[in-house]
Amino acid sequence: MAAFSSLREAVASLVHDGATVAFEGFTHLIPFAAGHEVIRQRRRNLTLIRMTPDLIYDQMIGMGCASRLIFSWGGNPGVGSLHRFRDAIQSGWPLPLEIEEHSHADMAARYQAGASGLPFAVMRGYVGSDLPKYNKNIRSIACPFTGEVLTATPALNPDVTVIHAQRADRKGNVLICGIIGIQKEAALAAKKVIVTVEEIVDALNAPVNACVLPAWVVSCICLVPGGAHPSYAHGYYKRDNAFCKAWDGISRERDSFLAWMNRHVLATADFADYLRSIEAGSKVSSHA
Amino acid sequence: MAAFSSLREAVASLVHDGATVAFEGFTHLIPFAAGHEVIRQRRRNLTLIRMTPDLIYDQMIGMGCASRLIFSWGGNPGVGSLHRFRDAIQSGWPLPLEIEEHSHADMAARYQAGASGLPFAVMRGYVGSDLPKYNKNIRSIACPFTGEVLTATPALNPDVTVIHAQRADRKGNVLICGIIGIQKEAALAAKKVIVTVEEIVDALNAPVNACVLPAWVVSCICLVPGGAHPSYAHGYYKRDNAFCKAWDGISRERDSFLAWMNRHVLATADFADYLRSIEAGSKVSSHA
Amino acid sequence: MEYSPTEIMTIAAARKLKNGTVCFVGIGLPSAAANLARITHAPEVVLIYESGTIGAKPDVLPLSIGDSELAETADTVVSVPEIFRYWLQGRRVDVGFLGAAQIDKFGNLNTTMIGGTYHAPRVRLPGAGGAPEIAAAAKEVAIILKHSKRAFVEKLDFVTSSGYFEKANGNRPAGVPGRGPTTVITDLGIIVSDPATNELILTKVHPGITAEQVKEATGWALKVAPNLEITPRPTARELTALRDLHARTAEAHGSAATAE
Amino acid sequence: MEYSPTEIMTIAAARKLKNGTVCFVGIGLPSAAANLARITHAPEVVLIYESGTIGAKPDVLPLSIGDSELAETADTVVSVPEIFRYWLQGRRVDVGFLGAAQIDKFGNLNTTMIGGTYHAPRVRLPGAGGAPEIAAAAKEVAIILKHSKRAFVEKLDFVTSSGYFEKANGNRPAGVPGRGPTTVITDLGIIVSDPATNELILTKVHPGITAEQVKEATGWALKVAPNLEITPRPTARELTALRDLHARTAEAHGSAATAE
Repeated sequence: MAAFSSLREAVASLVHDGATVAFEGFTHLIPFAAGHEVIRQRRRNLTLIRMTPDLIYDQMIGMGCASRLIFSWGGNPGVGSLHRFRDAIQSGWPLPLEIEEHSHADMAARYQAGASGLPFAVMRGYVGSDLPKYNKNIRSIACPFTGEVLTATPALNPDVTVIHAQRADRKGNVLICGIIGIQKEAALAAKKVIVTVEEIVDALNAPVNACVLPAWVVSCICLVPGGAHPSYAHGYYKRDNAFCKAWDGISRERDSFLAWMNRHVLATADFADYLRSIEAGSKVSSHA
Repeated sequence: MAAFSSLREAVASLVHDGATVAFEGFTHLIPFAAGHEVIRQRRRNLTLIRMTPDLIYDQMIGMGCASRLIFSWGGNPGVGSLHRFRDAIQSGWPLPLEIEEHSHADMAARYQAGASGLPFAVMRGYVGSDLPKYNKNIRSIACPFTGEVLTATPALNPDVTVIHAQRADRKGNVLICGIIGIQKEAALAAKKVIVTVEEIVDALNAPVNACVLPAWVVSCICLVPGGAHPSYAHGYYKRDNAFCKAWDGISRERDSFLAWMNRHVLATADFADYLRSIEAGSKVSSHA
Repeated sequence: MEYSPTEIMTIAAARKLKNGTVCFVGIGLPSAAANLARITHAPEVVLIYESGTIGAKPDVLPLSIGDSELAETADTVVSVPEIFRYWLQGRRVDVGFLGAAQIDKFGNLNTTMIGGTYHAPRVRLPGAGGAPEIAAAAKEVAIILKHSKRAFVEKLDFVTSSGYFEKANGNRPAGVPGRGPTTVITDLGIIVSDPATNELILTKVHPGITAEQVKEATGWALKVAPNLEITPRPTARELTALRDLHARTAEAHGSAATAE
Repeated sequence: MEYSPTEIMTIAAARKLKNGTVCFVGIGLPSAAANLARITHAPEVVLIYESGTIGAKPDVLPLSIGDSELAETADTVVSVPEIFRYWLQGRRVDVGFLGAAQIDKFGNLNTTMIGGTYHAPRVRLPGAGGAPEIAAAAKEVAIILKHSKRAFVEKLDFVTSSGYFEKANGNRPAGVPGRGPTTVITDLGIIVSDPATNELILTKVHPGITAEQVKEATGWALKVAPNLEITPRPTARELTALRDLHARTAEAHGSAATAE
């Protein structure tokens, strides 16, 4: 059953050094606040899973939290490269980063298998691609009826999945809406689930077939308004596109990156403090 | 792209003798009107697919439309036996009925595989059950990573899937809500899709993550208010429980069954006429 | 208060569910018992129906597994493939609540056919539904079934969903993560699987029922626990809640058929 | 009206989409072309983005594949596993619209790395994203890419998603239902795969561009169709629609970065 706690407590109690952690949110509802808290608590040696390791993982990788990355697309959407991600892979800075690389369709299927209690996923994938040459987790399987050969990959079952959602009710039921991405599967595939939310309400008022996580599959709920910044929260605030573009410059050099992270993440007490420090408070104020 | 037509035209043009047809709706939105139209047009030799062949298939089987049934649970929910289904299997009346029997979890997985363009589905199923002894479509498959042996069954890809939904907009986009069952998967697995709807509206006003079938995956949309009777349509009318209970008596004997079907289905011009004939018009009038 | 055999069976089954338990509910007696638990001692029990309703809190008992009351009162309603894959197969269910037509002493269940052959049965039953996977994936399974020699048989005509597979070694096979059928609640008593032998053993009789009566109604040589207990009598609160539930249900469905 | 090379590239790509075509859209130039088609000659084109938005009708171009404009204007928004399984792998996509960093003469694409080795690349690119399965499952694939010898190469540093697998027999392998990359639209012309050899052949040049210029910008010995045509000039309607779209986009996103 969901416990309500501060994000600091949730990360301290559930995200341990060496853990396998998925931060999900497919170009929407990206759990930046939780990523920052992991950086603040100086977690090390994490295996990070994420379909789209965009700015959030650029920050965590650049700050040395990760030793391994499982992913399918690593870029700054609509902007360009992730400089810290590239620096880690190309030059091993600040640490060597082992990578396990899949396609989006495969990562989605792997989370589904994990959520479904299956050891592997089946898909039509990678025909003619070089990726299977470098990834022993991409194998083949024959259909027992037609003999056709398809792709099999192992289920993903993170130790912890972290997501950001629009709201929870006081029992801890969580509503996710808009672009729901892979969050439900990532949450249900994990051993523990942390959800940061824009607000906690008396009644969810979720449409009958909405994407809802019942309280009893959530470990911790943390109230973090604006917690997806610079990503967006459908119905609450828009993406901070200016920040995403500015990140290209901030992150390009190691020094400017470290200076920014020190000032805005390590030197801030929490995400509200971070938002004040970058003067983004007005951008993430709720519409409500 | 969805065409709007009468149900008579839709069945005449898309449901042919010998076809494999799924009528879906899991204890909700059961497409009775379409089933009746198939009976009126005296289709023969159909392979009928349905997770829960309840009254609608009892009627179609008893009227000799089917030579084969693929299913997972055949009963009158909350009432008892399906007498026509039993008579066909136990005594071959009016025709021998070949059966292919699965579990619910398996049928759902088979429709998913069909909708996903995969030749087979993987599940944890049937351990210790006698069902695989009688069904060559239940096979095993080994996980390429763990070696664990799981169940594999072939994808379902009906020639035609028929469903009933709350409403369509004038472009032909369809909204299904409440207990959405297996309808989306059954529709996407099929070569052709017929949707009967309670009403056609200017704007669907569907919640962002609702269960919507875009117009371009639907073959025919037919306006049939009350078309799920005696099943129900969430937001429109309730199940006619009295009818479901009365069916036990109507269907128990061959003669009383045939008399009822002749009077209320074969002798009626369409579903509106049927509803008048059983005086159920008031039970299915829209709330709107 | 006086009570009927069906009432004590339903109440004894309801007591099996603790507050917060996640229960995958079959229709009929399991649903009555699960909802009775919810409106009495276990308000936070989570009821999942295979129609995709999670956290249903119906005010009246559903006639079918997919009644509108379930959807309207649920925390969320998901598709049927999702309920079986993410929620049942994903091992999120604490207790599967099942009925059956026949049961044997290892908790194997038959809901497929009786007599004749599979292809020409004397009595064709509805079939598997969700049972084989509920029996395997739920952390444990409770079965609610009226006692009779026709139902409690030495050998099933067909094994639809499996209990302990007639293996008396305390282990269930690979691919079966749950503990299997731990408890059978009947109108005469409660039968529990012996961890040592996997055989179902009578551990409780309902007030006024003797072990002899239960053995007489069982088609195999039913073993009786040395420390046989007596089920606590239904309380006035339990009986009133159950009867009110049935009365509301009868009124809503236009008949008394489910009240029994 | 005058136009830029990027403008004629985008407009030529937009023309590839017919009304009613179901298009799986990559971000950037493919998205600009697909939306231009929608607001000009193909109002009923169906745009699917891998973020799960089906039938998106954004008024401004999305910066990312999952902008709120896509969700707010879509006919429905489904989960990411659903979009890849039911919609792409389910073979419902007519045209996959892709970009890339490198392409070879058989339409194989590289978005993974350039130079060095896989584990120590000189330039690490974002990776596969949805491309390998889009390339295989879409009924056909159109690629939009600016012409340069760095991009149009004899040999890819890495095959991320496959075209014709360097097999010149007109058949694609089992498990690849689509026709593959039929068309590459560049800022210089249009290159189309020859059904006989599967090799990409220059069939159209944009006005004022010569075949020699295109060959010069291509890293392999580009073949030229005997009946080389000239792309029709962008119309005023097309150019105005494209420029208005970029202007709206720049205003909405607070910069002119996507307008180019």
